[in-house]
Amino acid sequence: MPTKVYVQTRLNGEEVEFLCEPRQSLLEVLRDVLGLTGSKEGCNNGNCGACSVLLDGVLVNSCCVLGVEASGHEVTTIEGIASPDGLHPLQQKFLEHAALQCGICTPGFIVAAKALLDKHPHPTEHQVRYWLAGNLCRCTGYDKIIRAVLDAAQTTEAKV
Amino acid sequence: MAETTTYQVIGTRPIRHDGVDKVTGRAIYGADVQMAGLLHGKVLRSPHAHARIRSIDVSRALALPGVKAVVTSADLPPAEDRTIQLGEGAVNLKYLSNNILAGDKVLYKGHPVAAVAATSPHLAEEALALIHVDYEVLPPVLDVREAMQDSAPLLLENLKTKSLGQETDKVSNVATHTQFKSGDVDKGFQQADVVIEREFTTATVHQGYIEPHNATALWNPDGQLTIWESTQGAFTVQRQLAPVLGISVAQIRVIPAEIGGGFGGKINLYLEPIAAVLSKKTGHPVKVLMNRAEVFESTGPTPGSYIRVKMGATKDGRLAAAQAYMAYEAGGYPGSPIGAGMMCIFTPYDIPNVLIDGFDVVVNKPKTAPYRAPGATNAAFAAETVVDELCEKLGLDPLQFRLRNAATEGTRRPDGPTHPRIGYLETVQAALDSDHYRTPLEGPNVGRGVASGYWFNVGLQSSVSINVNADGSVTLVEGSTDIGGTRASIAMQAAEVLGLKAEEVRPIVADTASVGYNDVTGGSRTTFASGYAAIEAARDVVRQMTERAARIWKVEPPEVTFANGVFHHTNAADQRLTFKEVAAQLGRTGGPVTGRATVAPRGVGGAFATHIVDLHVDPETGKVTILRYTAVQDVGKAIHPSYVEGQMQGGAVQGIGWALNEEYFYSNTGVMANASFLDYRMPTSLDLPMIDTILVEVPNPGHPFGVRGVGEVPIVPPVAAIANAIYKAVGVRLRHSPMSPGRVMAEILAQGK
Amino acid sequence: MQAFDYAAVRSVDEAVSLLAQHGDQARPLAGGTDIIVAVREGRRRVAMLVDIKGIPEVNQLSYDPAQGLTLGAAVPCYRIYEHQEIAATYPGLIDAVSLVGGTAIQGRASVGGNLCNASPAADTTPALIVHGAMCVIAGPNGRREIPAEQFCTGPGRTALQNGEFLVALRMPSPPPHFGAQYLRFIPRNEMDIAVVGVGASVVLNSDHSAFVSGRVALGAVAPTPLLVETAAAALAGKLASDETIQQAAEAAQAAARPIDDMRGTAQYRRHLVGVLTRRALRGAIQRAKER
Amino acid sequence: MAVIWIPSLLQSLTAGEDKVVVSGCTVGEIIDNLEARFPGVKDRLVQGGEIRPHIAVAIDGDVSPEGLEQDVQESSEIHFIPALSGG
Repeated sequence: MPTKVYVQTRLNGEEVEFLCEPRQSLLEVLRDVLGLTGSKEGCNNGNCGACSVLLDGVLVNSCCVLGVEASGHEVTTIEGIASPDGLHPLQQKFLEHAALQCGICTPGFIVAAKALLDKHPHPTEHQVRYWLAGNLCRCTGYDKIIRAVLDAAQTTEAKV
Repeated sequence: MAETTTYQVIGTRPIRHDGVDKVTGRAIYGADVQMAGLLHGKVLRSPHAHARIRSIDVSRALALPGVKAVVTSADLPPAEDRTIQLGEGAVNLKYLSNNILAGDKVLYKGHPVAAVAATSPHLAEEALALIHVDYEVLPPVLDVREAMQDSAPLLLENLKTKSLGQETDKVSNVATHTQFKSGDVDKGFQQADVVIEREFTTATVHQGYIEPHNATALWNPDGQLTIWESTQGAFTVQRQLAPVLGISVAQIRVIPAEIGGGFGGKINLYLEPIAAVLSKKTGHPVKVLMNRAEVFESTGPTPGSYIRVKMGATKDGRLAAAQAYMAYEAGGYPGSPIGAGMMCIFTPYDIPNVLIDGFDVVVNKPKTAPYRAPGATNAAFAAETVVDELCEKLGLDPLQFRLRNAATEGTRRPDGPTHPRIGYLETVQAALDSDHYRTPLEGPNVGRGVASGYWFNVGLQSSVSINVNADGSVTLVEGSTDIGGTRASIAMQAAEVLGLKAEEVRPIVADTASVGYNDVTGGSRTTFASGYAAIEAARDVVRQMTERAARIWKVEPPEVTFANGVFHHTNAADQRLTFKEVAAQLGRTGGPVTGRATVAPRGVGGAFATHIVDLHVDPETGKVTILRYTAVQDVGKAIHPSYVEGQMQGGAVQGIGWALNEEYFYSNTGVMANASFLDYRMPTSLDLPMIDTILVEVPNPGHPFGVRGVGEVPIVPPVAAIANAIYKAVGVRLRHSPMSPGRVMAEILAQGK
Repeated sequence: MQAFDYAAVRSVDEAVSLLAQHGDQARPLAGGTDIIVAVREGRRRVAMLVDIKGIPEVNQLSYDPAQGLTLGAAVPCYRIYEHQEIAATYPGLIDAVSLVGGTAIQGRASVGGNLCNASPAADTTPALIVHGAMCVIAGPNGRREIPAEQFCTGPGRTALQNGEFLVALRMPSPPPHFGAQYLRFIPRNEMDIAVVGVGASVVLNSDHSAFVSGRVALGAVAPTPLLVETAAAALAGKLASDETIQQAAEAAQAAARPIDDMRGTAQYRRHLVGVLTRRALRGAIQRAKER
Repeated sequence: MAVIWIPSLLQSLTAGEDKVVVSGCTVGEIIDNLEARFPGVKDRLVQGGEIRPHIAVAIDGDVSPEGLEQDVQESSEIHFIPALSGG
C-alpha cells in the first residue's frame, strides 16, 4: 500500500490536518478525506471548473492540484463562501436570477465569480464571460449566470 | 380560458426550494454519497470497437491486496432475448443486459467487460490493468450508410429488420423500417413549381451533462437492494433493474440523489447493476463513478444521421409535397430516436402529400440514449434548411412563408392524428414582430437565419401526495427528480390550488419506497404531468379540508366553499375559516389530512419554437460568431417564467454547440479521439451573447393551468437557423453538422474556385 | 492513477540531485496542470514528482530595463499579466499567458511548465521565441542557457539532460519601436488547443516605415514550435508594407509542416498560418507604433 | 363507427385502403373486427395479448396507456404510431 503523507493546511479559515497519498488530488482530499463534497468532479483534467477552489486567494482547479501541495497554504471552498450572517451576494443573486438549473456547476461558478469580484469589483460583461470561460454549464446557456454576477457586483459594491 | 384567469402564484418567480443547498455546496449529488465500509468500483472497458470475447482472466486482479471482487457478465442472470414495455418505451432484455456488461461480443470502444471493487478507487483502477481479456478483433462499421450495405460487418447475429410487426428473413444492421404516408407525393411534386432535394449528415454528439454517471449499491444478504444515484427516473431504474438482476421490484429501493444534468442521458441503466453485483459479492456498499472519458465513450450519444429531404412548393408559396429518407445510428444496439425524428421533421407545416421512411441502424458506437427532443434536431436541420432554399427560390420572407404554411389546430400531422390547439403560428408572428427581426442587420459577412421546430411532448405517469401541517403549511411529496427547478414549478401549482404562497409548500423528491410510481423526468413531461398530479392532490386536500370545515361548523360539506385560502359557510357569509385555522384543528376533526393523486394525463400539448440568429463568419478562417439570438416559443402557461426562460436559453445554447463544434471524432478503428471537455467543444460563456427569449402563451387545453412541456423543443431549431444564417453571411450552404470553422472555410474556398 | 512519491525541495541543488538520482522516473512539479493530468490519464509514468515551487529562484518575477525580464520557471501565468510594467513591455508573452487554459489554470500553470511539457501546440512557446527568450537550465554540471527555439526537440521531448531542469526564462529588454503579438486559432474562444499559433515581433525604424528586423514563430504545425528564419529574412530591412507582410506569411506557410488531425486538416492549418501570420505582424506593427 | 387509419406499411393487407370504418367499443374489439375483414392485420399490431412493443395506439391524437382495453367513441379516429418518449 502506498504510504500517506501528513499535511497541515488552513481550510475555510480553520486549521486542518489530514493524511493523503501523494497521488490524491486536492479535490479528492476535500471530498473523500475531509467530507467537503461541495467541490465537484466534472472532468478531472482542468476543463470544466466544477472543482474550482481558492488557494491562497487564487482561483485554481482542485483536480489539478495535489492534496500534498496544500501544505502550509490556505484553501477556500464553496462551503466557506457564505458567512454566519447569511449568503454571499453572489449566492443570493444566483438564486434571485435563477442562475442554476441542475446546480452541479454552481459551486464552481460561485467560487470563480468570487475570485473575479475580489480582483475586479466592477467587471464588464466581457470580463465576466472571459473570467468564467473555464467553468462549463450545460443547463443555462450562461445568460442568467452572467446577469447574476453583474448584479452581485453592484450589491457587493454597495456593501463595501 | 386560462388566459383570462388571474393567478396568485403561477407566473411569479419565487426562489426555488432547493436553491440554498445548491449555492452553498450542501446539496448531495450521487457522487457525494458516503457510508461506512464503502468500497469503490471501476469498470474495465473494451479498447476495441468490435470484437468477440474469447476469454477473460481475472485471477491476477483478484490477487491484488485491497481488491474485494471482480464481476463480468457471468455474474448477471442469463438475459432473455425478449422485449418488455418500460413506460418510456420498450427494451430488449438481452441488449439491455449486454450493454451493461458485454456478453460474447463488444460492440463499441468503451463497452463494459468487467468491473472491480476495491478499498480505494486508485486500487480498483490498478486492478483493471491486471484483468486479461482475449479478444478476436473484428472490423468495425461506424457510418450509418456503410452499416446498411450488404457487405457491412454485422453487429448482432440475429438482428432482422422489423417493419410494423413484420420481420425480414435477412440478418442485417437495420433494426427497423418505419413509414409515414399521406396523400401522394409524386402527384404533389408534379403540382409544385419549385422542388428542392438535398442530402444531410450529422455527427454523433453527446448530452454533455457536467456530472458523470454514478451509482452506489448495498445488497443485503436478505436480498434487499438499495441504490443511491443521480438518475432522471428512480422508478425506471427500479423497473429495469428487477429483470436484469432477476429479483422483484419490491426488493429494490432506489434513492435518487440530486442530479447534475441529464438531458435524456440519465435514463438508461449503466452502473447500477454493476454496483449491485459487486455489493452482492463483497457484502459491502459499493460506489462506482464514471470519469469524463467513460461518459463520452460509453454513454449518451445522440445519433449521427443521414437524411435526404425533398420538398416542393407552388408559386404562391404553398407547400405541395414533402419526402424524407432518414437513417439514424442506434449505436451498438437498436433504439435510435428515428421514430421521434420522423414525427417532428415536417410537423410544423400543413402539407397535403408526405412520405417519410425511417431506418434504425446499429453501428459500432455507444448505444444511443435520448437527448433533448431526441432525433428532432437532426430532422429540423434538414427540413428547415430546405424550406429556407424554397423561400429563396420563391423570393419569400422565411417567416412569411411559415405563416402561410403553418400547422394549426385541426391540421393533420404526417403521422396521422390532427393537431389540437397549438401555438406555432403565434411563435412565427411573435418572431416577425420582435425587435430582433425588425432591426436591420448590417455589415460584411454577417447573416440572419430563422428556423422552427416541433416536439410532441409526453405525459406518462406521475404520483404526488400532500401532507397538511398543523400550521397550514404543506409538504408535497413527488417522485420526479428535479433537474432544472421542477420542485418549484410543481409546488407552485399546488400552492395555487391551496391558496398558499410557494414558500408554504415544501416539495420533497422522494425515493421509490416513499411515493407512488413516477415515470422519468424527461419528454418535457414533469411540470405538465407531475404538476397535474400536484393539482389533483391539492384538490383532494381541499375536498378533505372542506369536510373538516363543515364538521367545525356542524354543516354539510356542500354548504362550505373554498376560495383564495379561505373557507366560507354559504348560509352565513360572516362565517369564515382560513386554511391555516382549519389545519390547526385537524387533530380534533378526524386526524391528519393527506391528499393524493396518481395520474396518466392525456392532452399533452405539443410544443413549437421559432428561433432567430444573427452571426458573423470570418471569411479568412470560417469561424462563426453568434452576435444575437432570440428564442420564441409557445410555452402554454409559464408556471415559473425564470425557469421556462432557462430551458429556452439552455436548449438554444446546446443547439448552438451542436451546430458549430460538437462532434465525436473517430479513428478508422472506431476509437473516439476527443473524449474530454478539452476537445469535445461545448460552448463556454465567452462563445455566446445573451440569449433573448419571447414566451408566447397559448394555454394547453389538456392541462388545468394550460401547461405545455417546454424543456425539449428549444434545441430543435438552432442548427438549421445557424446554417441558414451562414448562407446569408457568406453564401455557402452547409449540409453537414457541425459547421466547424474548417468545414465552413472549405465551402468558402470551394465557392471561390 | 499510479502511485508515486512526492518531494518538496527548497534549493536548486536539492532538486538537481533528486532528479539526477531518479533519472527519467522523476519529473519536476511546478503548476502541475499538465503533469498531474498526464499521470492520472496514464500518458506519463513517474516514480517521483519533485515540487520545485519552494525554490525562491523559480518563483522570481522581475523586470528592469537593463537586465530585461527574469521569469522563474514556476511563476503562474496570472502573476505575469497582472504585472503592469511587464505587461506593457512583453505584449506577445501577455497574449499567450492570457490564452493558456481558463482563469483557474492561469492561477496555477507556469510558462516554464508549458515549455517543458513540449507540446507542439503550446501557446507560450512561440511568444517566448519572438521575444528572444533564453532558457536557464540547472543540472549536475552546473548551469547553461539555450534559446527558447532550441528547447523543444519533439512532441513531449526537450533538450533537458538527465538531472537537469528549467530554472527560469530570461528575455532581453525590447529595443525602441518594438512590437509583438501572439495569435492562435481555436474553434471556441477559450479552453482549446491551438489549431495554429503564430507569434510575431518586429522592430521598426524611427518613422515606422520599414522593418529593422522581425521574428515569426509557429505553433501546432510541426513536431516542435518553429522559428521561421525565412520569414525573418523576408522582413529585415524591408518596407513595412502589405507586400512584405505577405512575403513573410508565405515564408511561414512554406516552413509549416502540418498534419491532419481532429483539430484541423494540414491544408486548413497551412491556410491559417498565412492568415494568422499576416494578422500577428499587423498587430505587432500597431503595437510598435503605439509604444 | 370509429375510423381506423391504416399505417402505410399495413395497406398491403387492406387492399390499399388507408382508412377503414370498423365497429367496436374498445381498441381490442376494433382490431378483432379489422382482422375479420383483413386477415393478418392483427398479428402485425398485437403480440401476446398486447399492442406490440414500439407501437402506440392514439385515439383522437392522444396516445393511450390502456392499449387494447382503451374505450373508443363512435366518432373516434384511431392511429397506430411509434411508441416514443423524450429526453
